Amino acid sequence: MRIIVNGHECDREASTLADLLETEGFSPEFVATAVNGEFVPRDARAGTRLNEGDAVEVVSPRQGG
Amino acid sequence: MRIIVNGHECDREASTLADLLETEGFSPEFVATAVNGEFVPRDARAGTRLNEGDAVEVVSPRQGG
Amino acid sequence: MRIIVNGHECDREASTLADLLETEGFSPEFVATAVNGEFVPRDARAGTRLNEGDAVEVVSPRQGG
Amino acid sequence: MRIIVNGHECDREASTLADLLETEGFSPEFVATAVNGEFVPRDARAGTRLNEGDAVEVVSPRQGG
Amino acid sequence: MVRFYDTEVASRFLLGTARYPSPESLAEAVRRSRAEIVTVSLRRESVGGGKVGHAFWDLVKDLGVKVLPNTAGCHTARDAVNTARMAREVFGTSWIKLEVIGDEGTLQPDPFALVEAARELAADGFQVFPYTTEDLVVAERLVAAGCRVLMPWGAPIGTGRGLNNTYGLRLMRRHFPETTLVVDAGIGAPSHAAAAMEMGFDAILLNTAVATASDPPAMAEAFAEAIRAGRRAFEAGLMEETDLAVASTPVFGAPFSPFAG
Amino acid sequence: MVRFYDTEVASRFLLGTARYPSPESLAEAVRRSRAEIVTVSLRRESVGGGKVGHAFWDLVKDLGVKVLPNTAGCHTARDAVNTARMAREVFGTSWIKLEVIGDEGTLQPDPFALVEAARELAADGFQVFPYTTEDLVVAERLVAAGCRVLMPWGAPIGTGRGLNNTYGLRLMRRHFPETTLVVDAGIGAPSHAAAAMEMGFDAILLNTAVATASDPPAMAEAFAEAIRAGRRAFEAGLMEETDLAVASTPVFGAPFSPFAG
Amino acid sequence: MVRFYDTEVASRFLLGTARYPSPESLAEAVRRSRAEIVTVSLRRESVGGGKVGHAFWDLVKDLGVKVLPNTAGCHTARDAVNTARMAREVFGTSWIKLEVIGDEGTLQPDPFALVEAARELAADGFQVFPYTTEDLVVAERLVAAGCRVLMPWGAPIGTGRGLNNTYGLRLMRRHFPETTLVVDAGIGAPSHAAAAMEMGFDAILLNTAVATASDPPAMAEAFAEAIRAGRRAFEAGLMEETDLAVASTPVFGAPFSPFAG
Amino acid sequence: MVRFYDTEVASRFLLGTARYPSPESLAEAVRRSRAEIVTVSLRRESVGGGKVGHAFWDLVKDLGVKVLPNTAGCHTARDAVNTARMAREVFGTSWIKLEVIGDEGTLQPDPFALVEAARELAADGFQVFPYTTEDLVVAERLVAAGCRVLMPWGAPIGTGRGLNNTYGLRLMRRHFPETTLVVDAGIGAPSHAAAAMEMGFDAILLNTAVATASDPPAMAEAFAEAIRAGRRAFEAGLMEETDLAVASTPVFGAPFSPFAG
Repeated sequence: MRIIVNGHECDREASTLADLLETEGFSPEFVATAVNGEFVPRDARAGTRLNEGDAVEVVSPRQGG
Repeated sequence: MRIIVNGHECDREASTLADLLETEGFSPEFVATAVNGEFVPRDARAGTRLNEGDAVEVVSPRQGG
Repeated sequence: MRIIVNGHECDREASTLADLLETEGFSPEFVATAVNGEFVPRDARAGTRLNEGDAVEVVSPRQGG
Repeated sequence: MRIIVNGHECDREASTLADLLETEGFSPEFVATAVNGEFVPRDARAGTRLNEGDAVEVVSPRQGG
Repeated sequence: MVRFYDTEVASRFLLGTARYPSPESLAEAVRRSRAEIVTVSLRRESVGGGKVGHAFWDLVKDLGVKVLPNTAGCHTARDAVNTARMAREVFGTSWIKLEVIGDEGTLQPDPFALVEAARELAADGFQVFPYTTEDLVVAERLVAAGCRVLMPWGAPIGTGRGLNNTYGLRLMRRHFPETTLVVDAGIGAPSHAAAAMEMGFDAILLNTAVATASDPPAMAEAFAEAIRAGRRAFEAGLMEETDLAVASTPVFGAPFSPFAG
Repeated sequence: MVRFYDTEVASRFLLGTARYPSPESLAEAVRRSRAEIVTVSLRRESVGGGKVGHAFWDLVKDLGVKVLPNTAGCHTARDAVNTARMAREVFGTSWIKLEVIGDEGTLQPDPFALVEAARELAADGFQVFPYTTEDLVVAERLVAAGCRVLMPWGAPIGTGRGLNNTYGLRLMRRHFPETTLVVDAGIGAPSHAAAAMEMGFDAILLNTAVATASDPPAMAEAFAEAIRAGRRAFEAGLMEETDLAVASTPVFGAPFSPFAG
Repeated sequence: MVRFYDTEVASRFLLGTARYPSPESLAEAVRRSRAEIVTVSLRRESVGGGKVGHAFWDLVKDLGVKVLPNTAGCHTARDAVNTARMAREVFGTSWIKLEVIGDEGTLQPDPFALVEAARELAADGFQVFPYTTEDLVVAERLVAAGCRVLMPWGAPIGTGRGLNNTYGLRLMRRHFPETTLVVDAGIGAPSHAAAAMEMGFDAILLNTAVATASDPPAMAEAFAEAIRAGRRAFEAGLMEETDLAVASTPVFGAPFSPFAG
Repeated sequence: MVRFYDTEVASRFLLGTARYPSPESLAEAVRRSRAEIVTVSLRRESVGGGKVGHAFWDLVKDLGVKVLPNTAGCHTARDAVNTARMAREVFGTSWIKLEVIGDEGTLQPDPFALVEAARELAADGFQVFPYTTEDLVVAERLVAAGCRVLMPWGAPIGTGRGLNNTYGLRLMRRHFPETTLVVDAGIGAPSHAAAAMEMGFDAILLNTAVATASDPPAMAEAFAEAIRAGRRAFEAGLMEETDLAVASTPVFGAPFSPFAG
């Protein structure tokens, strides 16, 4: 299934957002997530199914001004 | 019938905006009008009935910056 | 003998600058002096004769910017 | 005889400032002159003898701000 | 020539008609300003009246200039839009100087109501001259709404402070190379107007600095000259500012120099 | 009219003649500036020569303007005095723009040598136009030396920075209400010249900003207009600057106002 | 103490964490700034990752300061709102520095999207620190949306130009006497920060001027001192500026004076 | 450390002792300023006196600071020289702040008398601290006369206008890289002092801005902090000012960006 992760188009089988984080090796407690522009809280990741063409954001803390 | 003309509350019998201009002695071709905040074009004045409490504006050219 | 002390014209008998300081009650060690616009060092005061019309300055420390 | 004309050292035989202007081809009425830093008026040129090492200035109108 | 929508005029000076000591003074100031466009307003007619407005309107018509009606004093988009419609009928022009005041202390425009009113008026066939700030995003919205003229303030109306934020105005000119930009309000002296024109602004609109001068007609002429001067200088290519001095008179050949030459 | 010693002229713009792209450009710039006084200098004539100076001098004479010779490039009172004497003979005028440079980086005048040279030249019958700073004490010495004209800098020569110390210039104008004060040097744009005139200065002398413009004759005209504008504004009484806004269009009688009127 | 919503801190200096030469330099700069609040952001985590963000987050936690996450780089209200929600989850704070960029050249805020996002976030329980301009009407909308802190720019981000429109900032302080006002962005030197504090602003937020200094930790300390100085001066009552000189040393009793005393 | 002739001190803040509401206020202000040098003057002693001067002198001695006597109020070189000699005897120091006033309105120094007095005093063994303008030629003469410290004004004494001619001061710093330069007079706010230090000036001398503040001791501390801040910033390498914005938060990896990263 083709999805977009942080702007990269790729082919993944993860059925939920939680699966994706795990298979991609993101540490769930250090990142925040959004799907198709909408924030997905930590506890909703497992219940968030991914579909063809979904755009997923996985972000973590960085320097800022 | 109580209406408001240029902010002054007054008692008039004019049934239309055109009547009001005439009875008040405004020169119709030198003024522009509005009722209850909405512009009333010259040719709609005769057809514009005035009702209790209507707020009428009658304006003419002045200095401006 | 008429002399000028700090801009005040007055009549004094002091024959030297040292005498003047003493008779006027200035504390010699806390003031500096000039006669007719020229500085007179402490040790020259006794040897400085005063003449009719001399202008004497007696100054001491003050606030300054 | 070595003299300096407008900063150039050169060897000339002119005995007076007037001679120098003529032999050098300067138009006397369009220039002003000085010798050793001092202005020499037009009518004093003929009477101004030149000596070894004299510095002569010959100037004319130019653009200025 | 400077373009305001489909109209081109020679004069880059737009003059206000308020606050003059007398109608004669106003008329003479307009003449000496050589302005081709003056701003006017609408005010409530006195009962039994029509005379006051009538007299002023005749005076303006005699001046043979175009009028740019304003919506001065409006605080909402709705009032501004309806005032504009009344102005179009009375003055017979679709030009409107759109003012929607958002703050009483500075008389600064309300960017939200301004953009809303500009959209509505443009859709209704008006040619809108919005009085705005140097805010680039607000300006972009106004252009998107259909404005082909923008009128950023120099400083708050009537303060005479001149160009309060030259940096912002410079960026605005750079950002909108094609739009007609008029510096409106806050100009207090001819040197302020000239400075704005030297930056490449297309025109200047002012009122108070002329009307409240000791001699309004003379001040109008002074501004006219300064605006022409600034525009001419812009076109003639201003020198670059430098930090250290450069002699104007040639250095070479100076009398008494120790060097040959 | 503005007075320079016993001469009165109508134009308040004195123009320099150096750094123009061509003699034609210079001539045209002088014409469009309407200047009645131009500055010139003396430089060493090339051997076998007289031609260069001759040609330039003819060009200037054809312009039908007064010349103000300068002592540019002099670093001592003695050189300046002797240059002035040579200038008087060649140009046939007792006017002299007295420049004695004291620092190479800023080309600022040497106040000590300036005052000394001014004294000597005044005593010798010259009418001295000293190029000075805004220093009031130096200016007082120059007046005491006999100067009836003072020419404070706006900014260092050729920088085009404009009025570097408006506060100091304002105080100078206030301090010398009767002396003819000319802002000389540093002016880069017509708005700078207008600002100086609005402060009440009597005239402007500049060169680089015109000569190095892309179009010198047009820039000369722009400065002429700005100088007239600034003077006219000074005479017409400029408005006072205020901190808070004041409506120009009458507030009373605004349509849709909740208040009667 | 200065109040940010229901939190009071002693330091009036908020420091950004970006653009430092090294993490050590950042940590040392924060220490010497004595800042109690630093700004941070969210960026995309690299696949297989979590390490980069992890390391930075640990570094910040070790500093023992509060974090103010920003929405830098967002151009729409929707992106800003969702970034804010992600930030709240990761950083565990409801504070958000709301940035919605409206123009690439100046990085100026988009007032329309800014107000929209502020409304939505305030309704969602955020404590919003909006990065805005000196526009009073936009500021009023932000306050109406629930903002208790406003962060007007000094000048565009990263320019170091200082206070670009001191007049506008002064009016803003006067207009919002009760709101916590932080000058954010454009500050290039401690003197700029001190000037803002002398005007009565509550705090300063900056990043580039410290991070890109030759010695960031020393510059952080310099800004900390200047901000304290400016605040202290504001509280100690600054003298009034005058136009003419006033002797500090007593005039009376000067030696050699012709007058008695 | 900053060097004044053969003396080095840590504090770059020199404080005046005049115009305080009370001796206690003065003493506390000096303490909180951490100044190591204060300026004092000589005034005529009242007949039968010695008490007033005595008391003040004791107060200053208790402060444990160095004194820099001034020649305030002198209008001629002769008066200044003799006042300096009296000061040396009473205060037991060869330091002298040399003031020779040339104009009553601005209290500006008389450059001619100043240089003359400086020569005479230097020859007589004084270490002269001349109060001067930003004039480079006058400054050169003072250095030639033996001055190793120069004290250019920021603005006229007591005006609090700050740095009236930053361009001139910047050139002066560049022109005298080795001389100890102290900005003296006209400083009205800590931000002014910080700005001068950021330019690389060595120290600040002021009086009125502290003494006439609502809370002089607090203002003294504010200036002390600002002066340290400005110096520290100068040493830490200030960023370059730019014209267009530069994001501080990294642009790469922004959430919701259409670009990969």
